[in-house]
Amino acid sequence: MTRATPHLTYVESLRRALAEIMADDPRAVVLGEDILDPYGGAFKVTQGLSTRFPERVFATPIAEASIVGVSVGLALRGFHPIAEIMFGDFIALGADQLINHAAKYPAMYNGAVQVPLVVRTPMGGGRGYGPTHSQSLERLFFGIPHLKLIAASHLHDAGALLKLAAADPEPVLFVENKLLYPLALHLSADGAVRSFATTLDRFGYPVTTATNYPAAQIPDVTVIAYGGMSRLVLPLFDEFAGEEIRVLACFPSCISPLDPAPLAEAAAASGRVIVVEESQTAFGWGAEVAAQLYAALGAQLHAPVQRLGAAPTVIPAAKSLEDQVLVSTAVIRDAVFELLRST
Amino acid sequence: MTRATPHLTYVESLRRALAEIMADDPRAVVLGEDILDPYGGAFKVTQGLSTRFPERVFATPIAEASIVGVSVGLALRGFHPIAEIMFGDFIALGADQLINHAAKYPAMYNGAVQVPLVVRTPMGGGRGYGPTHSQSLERLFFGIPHLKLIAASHLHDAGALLKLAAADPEPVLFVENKLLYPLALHLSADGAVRSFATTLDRFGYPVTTATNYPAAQIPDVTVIAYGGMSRLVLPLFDEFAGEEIRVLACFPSCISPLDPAPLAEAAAASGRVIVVEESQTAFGWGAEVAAQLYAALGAQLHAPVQRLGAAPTVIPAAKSLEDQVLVSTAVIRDAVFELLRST
Amino acid sequence: MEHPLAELFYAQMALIRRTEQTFFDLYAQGQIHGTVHTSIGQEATAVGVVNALDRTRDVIFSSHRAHGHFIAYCDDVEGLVAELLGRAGGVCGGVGGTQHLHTGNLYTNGVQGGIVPNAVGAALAEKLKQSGAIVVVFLGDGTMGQGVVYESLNLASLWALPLLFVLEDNQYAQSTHKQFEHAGNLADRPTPFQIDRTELTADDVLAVHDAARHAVATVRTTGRPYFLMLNTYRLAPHSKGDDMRSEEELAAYRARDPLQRLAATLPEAKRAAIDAAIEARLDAAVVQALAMPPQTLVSFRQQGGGWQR
Amino acid sequence: MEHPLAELFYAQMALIRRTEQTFFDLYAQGQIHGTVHTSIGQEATAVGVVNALDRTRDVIFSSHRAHGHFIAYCDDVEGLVAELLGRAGGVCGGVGGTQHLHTGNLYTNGVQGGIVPNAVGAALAEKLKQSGAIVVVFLGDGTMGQGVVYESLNLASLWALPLLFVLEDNQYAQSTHKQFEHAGNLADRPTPFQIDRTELTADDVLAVHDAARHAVATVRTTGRPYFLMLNTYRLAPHSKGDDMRSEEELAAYRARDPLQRLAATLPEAKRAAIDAAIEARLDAAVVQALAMPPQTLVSFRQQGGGWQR
Ligand SMILES: Cc1ncc(C[n+]2csc(CCOP(=O)(O)OP(=O)(O)O)c2C)c(N)n1
Ligand SMILES: Cc1ncc(C[n+]2csc(CCOP(=O)(O)OP(=O)(O)O)c2C)c(N)n1
Ligand SMILES: [Mg+2]
Ligand SMILES: [Mg+2]
Repeated sequence: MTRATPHLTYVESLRRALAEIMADDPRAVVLGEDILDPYGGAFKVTQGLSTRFPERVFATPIAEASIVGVSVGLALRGFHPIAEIMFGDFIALGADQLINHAAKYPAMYNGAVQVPLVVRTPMGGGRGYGPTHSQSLERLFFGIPHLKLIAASHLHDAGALLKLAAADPEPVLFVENKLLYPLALHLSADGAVRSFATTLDRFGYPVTTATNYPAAQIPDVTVIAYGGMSRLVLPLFDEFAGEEIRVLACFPSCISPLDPAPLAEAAAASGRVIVVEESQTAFGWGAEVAAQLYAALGAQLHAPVQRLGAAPTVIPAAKSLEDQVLVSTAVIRDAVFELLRST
Repeated sequence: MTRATPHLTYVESLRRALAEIMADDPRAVVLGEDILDPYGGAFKVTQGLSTRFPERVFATPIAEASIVGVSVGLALRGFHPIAEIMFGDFIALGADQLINHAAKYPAMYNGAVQVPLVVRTPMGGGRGYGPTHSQSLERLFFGIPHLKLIAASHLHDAGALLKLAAADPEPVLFVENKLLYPLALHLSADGAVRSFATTLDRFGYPVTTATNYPAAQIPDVTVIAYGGMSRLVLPLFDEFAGEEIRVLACFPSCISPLDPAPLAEAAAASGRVIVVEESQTAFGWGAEVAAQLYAALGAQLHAPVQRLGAAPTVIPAAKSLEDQVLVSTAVIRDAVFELLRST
Repeated sequence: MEHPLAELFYAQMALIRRTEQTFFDLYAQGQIHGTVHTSIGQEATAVGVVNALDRTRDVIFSSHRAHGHFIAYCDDVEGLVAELLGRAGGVCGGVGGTQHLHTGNLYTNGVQGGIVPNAVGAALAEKLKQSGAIVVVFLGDGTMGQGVVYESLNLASLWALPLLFVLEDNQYAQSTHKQFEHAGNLADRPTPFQIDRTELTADDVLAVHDAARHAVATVRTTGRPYFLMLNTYRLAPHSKGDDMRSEEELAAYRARDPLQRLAATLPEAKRAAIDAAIEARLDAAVVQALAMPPQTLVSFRQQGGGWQR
Repeated sequence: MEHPLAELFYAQMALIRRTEQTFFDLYAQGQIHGTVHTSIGQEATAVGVVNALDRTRDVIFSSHRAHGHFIAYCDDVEGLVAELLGRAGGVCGGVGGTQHLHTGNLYTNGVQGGIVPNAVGAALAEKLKQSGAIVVVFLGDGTMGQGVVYESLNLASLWALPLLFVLEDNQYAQSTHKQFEHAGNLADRPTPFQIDRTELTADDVLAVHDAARHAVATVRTTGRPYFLMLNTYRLAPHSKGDDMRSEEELAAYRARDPLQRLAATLPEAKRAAIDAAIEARLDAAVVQALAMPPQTLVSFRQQGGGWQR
């Protein structure tokens, strides 16, 4: 296990995990664009790796379909590739390989092969990179059979999660978040986080629950979200504690397929649910969460599930626009107040 | 307008519409694999077109990314391309072009350009083509901003719908269905269809409502579905009429973005909703529909929205398996009975 | 003079031919659900190349027209027939069907071009394992339209991978002649990636085999990719009945049928005996497969499509 | 002897250089949100090629490193500065930013390779319109890794389209030298598609311009594609500060700076006057842009991002 201390950053946690995976597993292979030292990758997650494991770290041409496709071939033939797609926006170029190759071979060959690969990629906006470098395109792969989507928030031990993904016999799209990289992981009841718990979903992936009130109390509102949204939700803890609003935040890490049970439990606690995702809400992650929660909880929900996300348009480069198109702490705060006012 | 008679088949309706679009609009251009006469396309939708308009119909190499990408360039420069992707499964190869090019240019250039293209493609299983030729991958594009997904059922005037799509200033993914091609369109109250009505959603696309009971009565159950699912839903009309179960079927054609209002109205009529889609239900079209209906109708729903679709795995080639993995009339029938029993 | 390999190759080629014809028959009878792409007329490429491989370790990737590669590789017509008939006893339990086959080190998929980077990855795997194995990827003239093929040519050469590209150029992609899909000569495409190539007409399986042995040896000894372009012709429709080519053109190629050409070098009796054995084997394979239960969802879920709702 | 175009080209190149440097300054000051890819050292390719075009009708596609192409094409530094500063008055209202620019017949996008089939489509459009226009697509050495580029080479040649590919080979893709991304010589890549090419070192803008004029004339008269490979070098980091190249290597290329080379052919006074005018213009552009209101969601919704919830 990665020993995560509260001071380890998200990027450092991932970086160490990669090195440990490579050290422990001689079949692990890492590939991607610009990942060799001294550069060490656009977001530095692979830094140091090519120096330590020069024979198993490959810089690739700019050819995302092949980065995924080569990984599929490696995985079919006994290796455990971990590929990096420099920006998550470019995963669309690997969609055919993920959907029609990686996720198809095991089932269509009736179980005779496995494709244990991980494709890591940073998603998300907020850095002013504009319309083609800021999206959260994991949405393309929600619900694709036999493909797992794992998203690391900074309430998860990101490195440990990457190790779980690397040990998964199914192909995994591992979603990182650009704005989380420099943040320290937050893995315990600490500061405004008054209780912190991790359970495993039925796929064996952690679901983190954090509250801004002592464990025994009942929450006023449940915020369900994943990945980079932890950056927006956590700042509300302190503020709401001051106003005596009890918030329960629930962050699953396996976002597709989705085990609704832990989410339903978190939702039932308050009966008031806000789902936050970075991409546009229409047909997003929150749609499935909401549909599942309604089916599971029915009248236990005091109000319709609120879904928050980006406005249904491109993510502009200009900061003034980007801030407004993307969901923010302020938007979540308003939604909480509104929900409490109305119920 | 295409003059659809009850005897026109789905494929013939589309074929005529294509010819009429080409005849009316000198900027219309058609491109795709194997579309030239005498072959006329794998599913014959383009048959006759290259003979009549040889200078504006282009057979392409096997290069789906470029088929979409070339269409984007044509559209940017004033043409109205209608591209064919031979099987919908291969649209994953065009995902980057659809998402990061076609749907991005107008908004990211702040409205200075338009990309009025249509990508037509047949989706769906039931023909034993196996895991890579049977999917309903329109799901990848649900909720992608500035991209419209239009699905023709055989309760729609397929050709008229294609013309609407071709006149849309936004890029459109036009979803056809392999098993509908030979079916006669069903465009009026006729046979088991006792009432038939078409309204327009707020995007100007038709929403068809058909019932197996006289218009004045109240339905027992509302089935909301799109595209190829009309083939499965219609056979239930007769059968249920015999059992005095009143079914209201609602088929929108603009499936993303989604105007929930007409669906909510159809759902409110019975308070019992079954959503059917051909792809897997998880994170599917029905998730958004369900989330919207709950939010709109709340306690007016007598039961949780039932979502029916494919099992979460590949679509097998063997008929014995394919029949069971895909949703069927039998599955819908059972769901209706179960819903009526439980409420 | 009978070539020492003639009998073996004839037996394989005739088996492929008759199996493909059997599929057409079964399709016509409504026993095969879906589609079928046969390699009738192209048997020399499959047999010539696959017999140049080391079946104990080499790896094969192919796509929609792979029955010939499959049979030449593993001879398992029984498993193949059962697969196309959707039986539990098919090589992929009936899940894959004609386009999605796997057995041993052979993998096929139905998206044109998509297997090529998979083959690159497999070649990298064998190189890392230092297994001495090579990887062969079969692709068609039409498939040379896909960009990912060029990404793969580049990678295979850049990383010096033991990968043999075999282009089965049968002049057509579905209904479209290559002159309407390609600029220039396909044989030149690998050149700027510094991949050597041989081009030859694939009427004579023994010549194909020689060229393939040379290509395989080159890949194995240099550890670098190689490109073998085989000019062939499909004598049957693309899939089920969709043939737009002129009777004249077909007749010209029928006269050059590689199976007949090889048959002519064998004594009639030998040939007849082989043919008879194939008939008997195929009849039995069909009877046996039809007697098998269709694949069930339960066993598919247990084996390949396991899912938790 | 002063070349008749030297003054004009110097003015354009110096304007590009100083604009790019201004962006670095603004970035350092925290005024530019996001990233910026500058073309410092590559000004000769933009100016040499774009001036060979007919600005009234020809079409340009480019990608992330397009400021030079943009300025050479339309001279609108004010619109560009405002764009990078996210102002409503930017050429794309601040929505696109550095990588996503459009003005007149120029289009850029930030996904490497993706614009190339768009350029093919645009060339087909101009051909169908019989406009006599040609299309130019700029791409980098790294971008030659994308398969869609080869699909496009094939289509442009197969369909005989008026498309000029300009490869700005600055040897690097981000941090990676082309020897780690490419097998063989990139100049050979178009050959099997039957596309002719010229390769030259792009230190001398006048030589680039001559080659570009020849290339443009060839495309315009033959109606067929052409490939111009320009060996250039970027003297600044890939984007903001990520430079791993040796000081030695950089120094060698600084000594060959195309801007200095051209400057040396001009009288000092002329040059100084041009430089001074550029400084004044840029200062004003920055002041003016900073005084503009940032783009608002309301106007973005009305113009480009209109949506209905
Ligand atoms: C990505 C993709 N596009 C289109 C198809 C449909 N398709 C199946 S086979 C075929 C023609 C392939 O031609 P070629 O590569 O020459 O192989 P051949 O059929 O001649 O053996 C096409 C277009 C496909 N399977 N995959
Ligand atoms: C599809 C895609 N993959 C990766 C990137 C990230 N990226 C931006 S620029 C760049 C290098 C491009 O190199 P080259 O084509 O040589 O152009 P240069 O930067 O040298 O001008 C990369 C990898 C991208 N923008 N798009
Ligand atoms: Mg072919
Ligand atoms: Mg470069």
